[in-house]
Amino acid sequence: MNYVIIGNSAAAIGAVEGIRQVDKTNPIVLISDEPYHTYSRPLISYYLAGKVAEDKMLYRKHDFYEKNKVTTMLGTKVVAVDTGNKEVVLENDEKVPYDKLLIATGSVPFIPPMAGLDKNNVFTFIKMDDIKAIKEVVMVGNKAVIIGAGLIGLKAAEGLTNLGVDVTVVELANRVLPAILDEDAAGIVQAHLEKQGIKFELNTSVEAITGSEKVEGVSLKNGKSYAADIVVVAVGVRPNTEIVKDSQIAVSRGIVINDYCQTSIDDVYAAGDVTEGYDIVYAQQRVLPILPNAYNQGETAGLNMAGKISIFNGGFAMNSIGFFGLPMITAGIIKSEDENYEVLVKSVPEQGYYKKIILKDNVVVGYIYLNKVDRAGIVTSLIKDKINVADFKEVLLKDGFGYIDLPQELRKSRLLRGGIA
Amino acid sequence: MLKEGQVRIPAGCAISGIMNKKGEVFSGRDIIKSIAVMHDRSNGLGGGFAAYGIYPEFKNHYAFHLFYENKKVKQETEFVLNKLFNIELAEPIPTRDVSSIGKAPLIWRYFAKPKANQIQANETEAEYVVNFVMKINSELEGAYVFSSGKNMGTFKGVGYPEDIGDFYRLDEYKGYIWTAHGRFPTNTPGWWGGAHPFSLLDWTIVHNGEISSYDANRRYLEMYGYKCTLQTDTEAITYIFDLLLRKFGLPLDSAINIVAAPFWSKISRMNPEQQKLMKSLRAVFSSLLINGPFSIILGSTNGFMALNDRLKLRSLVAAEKGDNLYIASEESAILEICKNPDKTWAPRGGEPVIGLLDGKESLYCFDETQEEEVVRHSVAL
Amino acid sequence: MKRVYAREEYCVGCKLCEIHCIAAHSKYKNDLIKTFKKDTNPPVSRILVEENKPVSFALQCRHCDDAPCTKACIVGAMQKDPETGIVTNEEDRCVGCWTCILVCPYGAIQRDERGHKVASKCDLCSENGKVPACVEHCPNRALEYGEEPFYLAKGK
Amino acid sequence: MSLNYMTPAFIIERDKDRCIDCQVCVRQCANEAHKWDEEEQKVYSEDANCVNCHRCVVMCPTRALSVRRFPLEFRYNANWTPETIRAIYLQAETGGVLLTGMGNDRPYPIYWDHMLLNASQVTNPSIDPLREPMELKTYLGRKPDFLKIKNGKLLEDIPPQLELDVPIMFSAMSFGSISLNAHKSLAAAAQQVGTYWNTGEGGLHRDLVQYGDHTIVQVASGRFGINPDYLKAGAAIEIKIGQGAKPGIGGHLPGEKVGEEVSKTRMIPLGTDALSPAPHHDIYSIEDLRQLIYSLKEATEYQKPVFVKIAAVHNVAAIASGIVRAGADVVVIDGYRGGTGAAPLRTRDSVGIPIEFALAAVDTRLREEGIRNKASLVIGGSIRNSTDIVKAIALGADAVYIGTGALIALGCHLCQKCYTGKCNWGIATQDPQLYKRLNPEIGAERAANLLKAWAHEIEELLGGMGINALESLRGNRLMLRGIGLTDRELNILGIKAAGE
Repeated sequence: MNYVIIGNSAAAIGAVEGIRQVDKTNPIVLISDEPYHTYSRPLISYYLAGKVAEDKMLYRKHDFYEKNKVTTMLGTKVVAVDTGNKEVVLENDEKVPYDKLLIATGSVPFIPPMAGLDKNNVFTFIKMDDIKAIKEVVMVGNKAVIIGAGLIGLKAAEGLTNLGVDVTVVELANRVLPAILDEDAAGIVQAHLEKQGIKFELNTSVEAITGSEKVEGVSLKNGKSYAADIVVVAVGVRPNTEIVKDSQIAVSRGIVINDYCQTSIDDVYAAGDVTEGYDIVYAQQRVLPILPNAYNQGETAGLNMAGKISIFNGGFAMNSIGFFGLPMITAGIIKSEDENYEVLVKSVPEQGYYKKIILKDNVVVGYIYLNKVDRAGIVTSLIKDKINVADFKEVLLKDGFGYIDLPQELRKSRLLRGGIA
Repeated sequence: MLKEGQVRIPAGCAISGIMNKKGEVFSGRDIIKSIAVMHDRSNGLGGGFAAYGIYPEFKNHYAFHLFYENKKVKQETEFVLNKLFNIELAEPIPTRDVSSIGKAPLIWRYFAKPKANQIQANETEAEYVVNFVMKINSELEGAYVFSSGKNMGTFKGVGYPEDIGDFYRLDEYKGYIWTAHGRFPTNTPGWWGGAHPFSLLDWTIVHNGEISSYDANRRYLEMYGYKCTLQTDTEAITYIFDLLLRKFGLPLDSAINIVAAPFWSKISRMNPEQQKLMKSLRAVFSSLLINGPFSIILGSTNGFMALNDRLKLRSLVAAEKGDNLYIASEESAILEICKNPDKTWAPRGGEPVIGLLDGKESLYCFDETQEEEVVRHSVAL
Repeated sequence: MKRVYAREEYCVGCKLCEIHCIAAHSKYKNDLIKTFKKDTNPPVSRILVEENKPVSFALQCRHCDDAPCTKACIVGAMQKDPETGIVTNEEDRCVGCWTCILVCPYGAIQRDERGHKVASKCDLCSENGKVPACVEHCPNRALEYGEEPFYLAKGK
Repeated sequence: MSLNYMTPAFIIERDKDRCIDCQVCVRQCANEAHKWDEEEQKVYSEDANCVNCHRCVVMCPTRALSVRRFPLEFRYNANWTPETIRAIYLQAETGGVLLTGMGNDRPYPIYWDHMLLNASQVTNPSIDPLREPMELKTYLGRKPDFLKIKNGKLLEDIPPQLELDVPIMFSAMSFGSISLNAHKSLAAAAQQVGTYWNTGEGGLHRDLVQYGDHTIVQVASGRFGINPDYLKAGAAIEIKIGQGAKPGIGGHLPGEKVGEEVSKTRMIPLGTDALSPAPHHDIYSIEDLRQLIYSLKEATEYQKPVFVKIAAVHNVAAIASGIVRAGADVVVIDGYRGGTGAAPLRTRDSVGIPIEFALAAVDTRLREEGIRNKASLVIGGSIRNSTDIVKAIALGADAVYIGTGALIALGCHLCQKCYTGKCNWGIATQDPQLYKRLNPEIGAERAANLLKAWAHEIEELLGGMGINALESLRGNRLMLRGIGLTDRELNILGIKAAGE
């Protein structure tokens, strides 16, 4: 048995750990186009801001590959998967055979067409090398324009602000973090960020990046223009399906997988941002580029690859993030989509406090916690387990909502279980 | 100094017993020799004997043996005796001078039968006799009935037992059962009545030990009319057997299971039927458990029974030779009179040695117990 | 694995578990008086008494078999020891992103923002190697430490 | 408003060097004697609320607390003592009867402490209970005079008996006066040790039916919770005529203690006062008692021993004799130090006689009448330790009841405030916040431990006396000697003086 894993982030590591739970001996080959020991992708903004040193970026310890008997091919790019011959094709045309293959190639930045993208000092913000490149050029007093006010964009804005850069964020939507916050919460976050000196241009997009060889500014579709030394394009990501485009592996928006994280082709598995898995909140296949999802899928794939039948029931969007000391946790559906949704809200904007819970048919389907995020996981678990909350709906928003507020039977059945609730 | 009956005196002792199962009589010489071997187990402050089959010519009469402190009380006693009994013969018990024996009380015996018209309607003859004995012993200061059975007698006094035997000329009597007792009281005024055996009707008891259940036993017995005037263990034990065997009509083995009750742990291993019986015996007669060290020989017209406390805290040895059964505190006391026994053994705690005359089924030898008679014993509310 | 099980019927709400948890994890190891009087910034309790009178119980990390926090942790600091089953957070590496708080179904992970922000959670007093401090000091056996809940085990 | 003359009875001493302001005391005091000052972030005391139950002292993790008598002194007056004066202040304030809990606390002589036990020396060996079997088994019930036995078989069963592995039972305390957890503790302990607990007059909670074989169900004047199932659920039935703490007085469980469980168990409406009349209104004389005894026997097909419990009053011996003759299988005598959940103070402290005398008098009387084994004799009313038990049995008791002692084992600190329902130890309360403080597993262990410990001590004492079965001590008054007693007292107790 010969396992091949393409990728070196959460899904790939999850797969290694999944395989090794079952199979302690057969070889694992891990191929990644990045030359680094596995590192935590979400930490790159911390790295940029100098809050975390490079050696603390590791997602697993230095001896991880050795301990898990993984042969790594780092800095090696896979260009294709030949499912007929059961081998992957490398950039240098070498071929690596596999018995079981995992594709965990993650996502790539989505870069909308605009003029001037080719100028120097236009960056993306998802990889170590992106940060290293920014670090090369950034200086205190620089001006930066960030295109996109999503998680990546704002993390970049925070990181650059911490470096003394004057940051303007351009966002096509009407609010910051449109994917995870509603207008009210976004307003609170925006105000908080503005206090740190970040400027926002909402409801617009960049028409062109200006300058000669180097970036000098951006002009917006709303007619405004900003001077800029640095532009970061952070509009979003899309599954990195490049290597399978010529294969038989079914791809929709991402690589399509089932509950076993199998692709449409035998012995080929996929996990993480590259896939399109089941979203239990939306009850449909969706691309869910979040780390817990990637790890869980990777682990599930690993277990199945090693022969232990394992199911990942699906995930849903969930994020814990913070900017300048304002933590927020959100999950699932964060805005009522029609009259079938019930919305519970508690808001104290002046304290940056916001709590919102979305219900459908008395089941929690999403929430936003701003500032007081403690014990949010209990609500996450209510979503995941589809608990009917009709009997305790009124306490969901209570300060310190906890197990005491659950009906005794539900509480006991969860607390007495040793394992996961 | 307080004497027996006014105070409880702990005592250590030697006991010995011989019986012939065929009922053949033999001289008291053997029993004297046997008890003399255990001289050091007594201290000269009490000795005595019981003998069965010694008065064949008066075998249907009660043979009352009495001590009198003076003539006045003798007169008073004889007045009562005459009122209640027809006296066939009254005489001093023959004695010989023995230098080691000090001043003796007046010692008389009476062969008598109850006056039928004096017996109450609800009273058996035995009860009549017992009531008489209790009355004399508790009410007439200075008089003491120390033997009250038929064709048997006890002989006792202050002195070493072999000297007491000599004093009473027991070598001249012949009986088929002999028991003897040598006493080692820790503190005594040396009262003749306090010596052992203790006797009531045909029952005699010789006993070695000091029972720690005494007051529990006594207070129970007193509910049934017994008066423990001597405050001795021997007296209490005699009454216990009298109560259980004669009054309540219990089989001997049940009486033994009461006074030397099997431990609960042992009972729990018995079959359900036995368990039920044992539990009932222990529950109902819990106050008659004899606790603390004892070895006793309970003599009756039909035979004798030797018994140790259930922990066997006192020595007791038994032996058999032909028709003879021997029992003694020490084996030496048996070997002295029976050189080569067929069998010698040390009975376990609570395990009786029962010797019955051929043809007898029980030690109990009084009136036959009838069902309806048994009912009468219960105390009416 | 051995876990701490709370028995709400007997929780008296005294919070001695919290107090002893704090002391057990303070630099004055189990010395209550020093912990509370000298440590100007004592640790947060890793056990939480939830109370809604008359009901109360203490709750801490369940050390899930399939612990979601270990899978969600963005830096790999949260790990379950394959031998002991104990889930611990390597505080050196923790960056305080609170993803574990997002996924912990028990709400058993606390924010400790005394120094560099870290997630603080029950470690079953694994360094002491004996009964966890909360269990040891529960005055009413409302916390049981065992392979399974006491009364389930008893029912067998 | 007018001035309240009452001053605090106790003062709480808080060692500031040790107090860590953890508020455990605040959370544990149902009387609100400890409070949290939010502004100062400090714990402080309200001394006037303190009843000196020691809950805070025992719970305080740094041992920072102590409670003392409030140091305020009245001018010395041997006649008008502080207690007397305070009682008047309180009654002048409230116009009410003075209430109290637990037993008589007055400094009357304790006769147990004036009796000494014997031991074997030389003439009779003492017995080592670690080496030899030592039997404490006791049967309670009516004993026939003799048994009919034929061919080694018992021809007639003896009347029903309770089998006790230790001669100690838990006395009647109702569900209502004490908590369900207290009942559970006692019931489980009784089962574990092989003895009995008593429901008191409050019915048998459904959770406790499983302990029926070790339960004595009580029938008292209020008849709460009684039906045929209840009578049959127990191993024996106890008719309560009176109790030592309040002879001649009925009971009163205030409505606020009658929650759902109490209401169901007592079979009375939720929240109503449960009033037990002073007498049974169907027993105005001894022949009426006989009727009740036999009604209960009929109802249980003569399978259960019937106890009759009375308070030790002046004429107790004659009353006990009447009870035996009325058909009771067990007579229970409760002495004047017996505890209670609530009693008028003046009754508690001044009515009744010491159990030692009552016991001696009753045992003697029943023996004189030749009916001592017609009924067993159980006594209660402040049995404090194993020697009290040994002395009681030597005086003539078959077994003893313990109530206060059992509660102390469960945590009672004798603050005497049972009647307030705010027992901080979870015993004398129906407040769910409070009764859960008594974990019945712990309670059962502690109560069982107490019985086991006392049983071991009794075995030691018996062994010392050269006795290896408890029955040989029963009524064995020679094992007792009096010390510091008058001839009359010795005479009543039926014992000799030390040295005699």
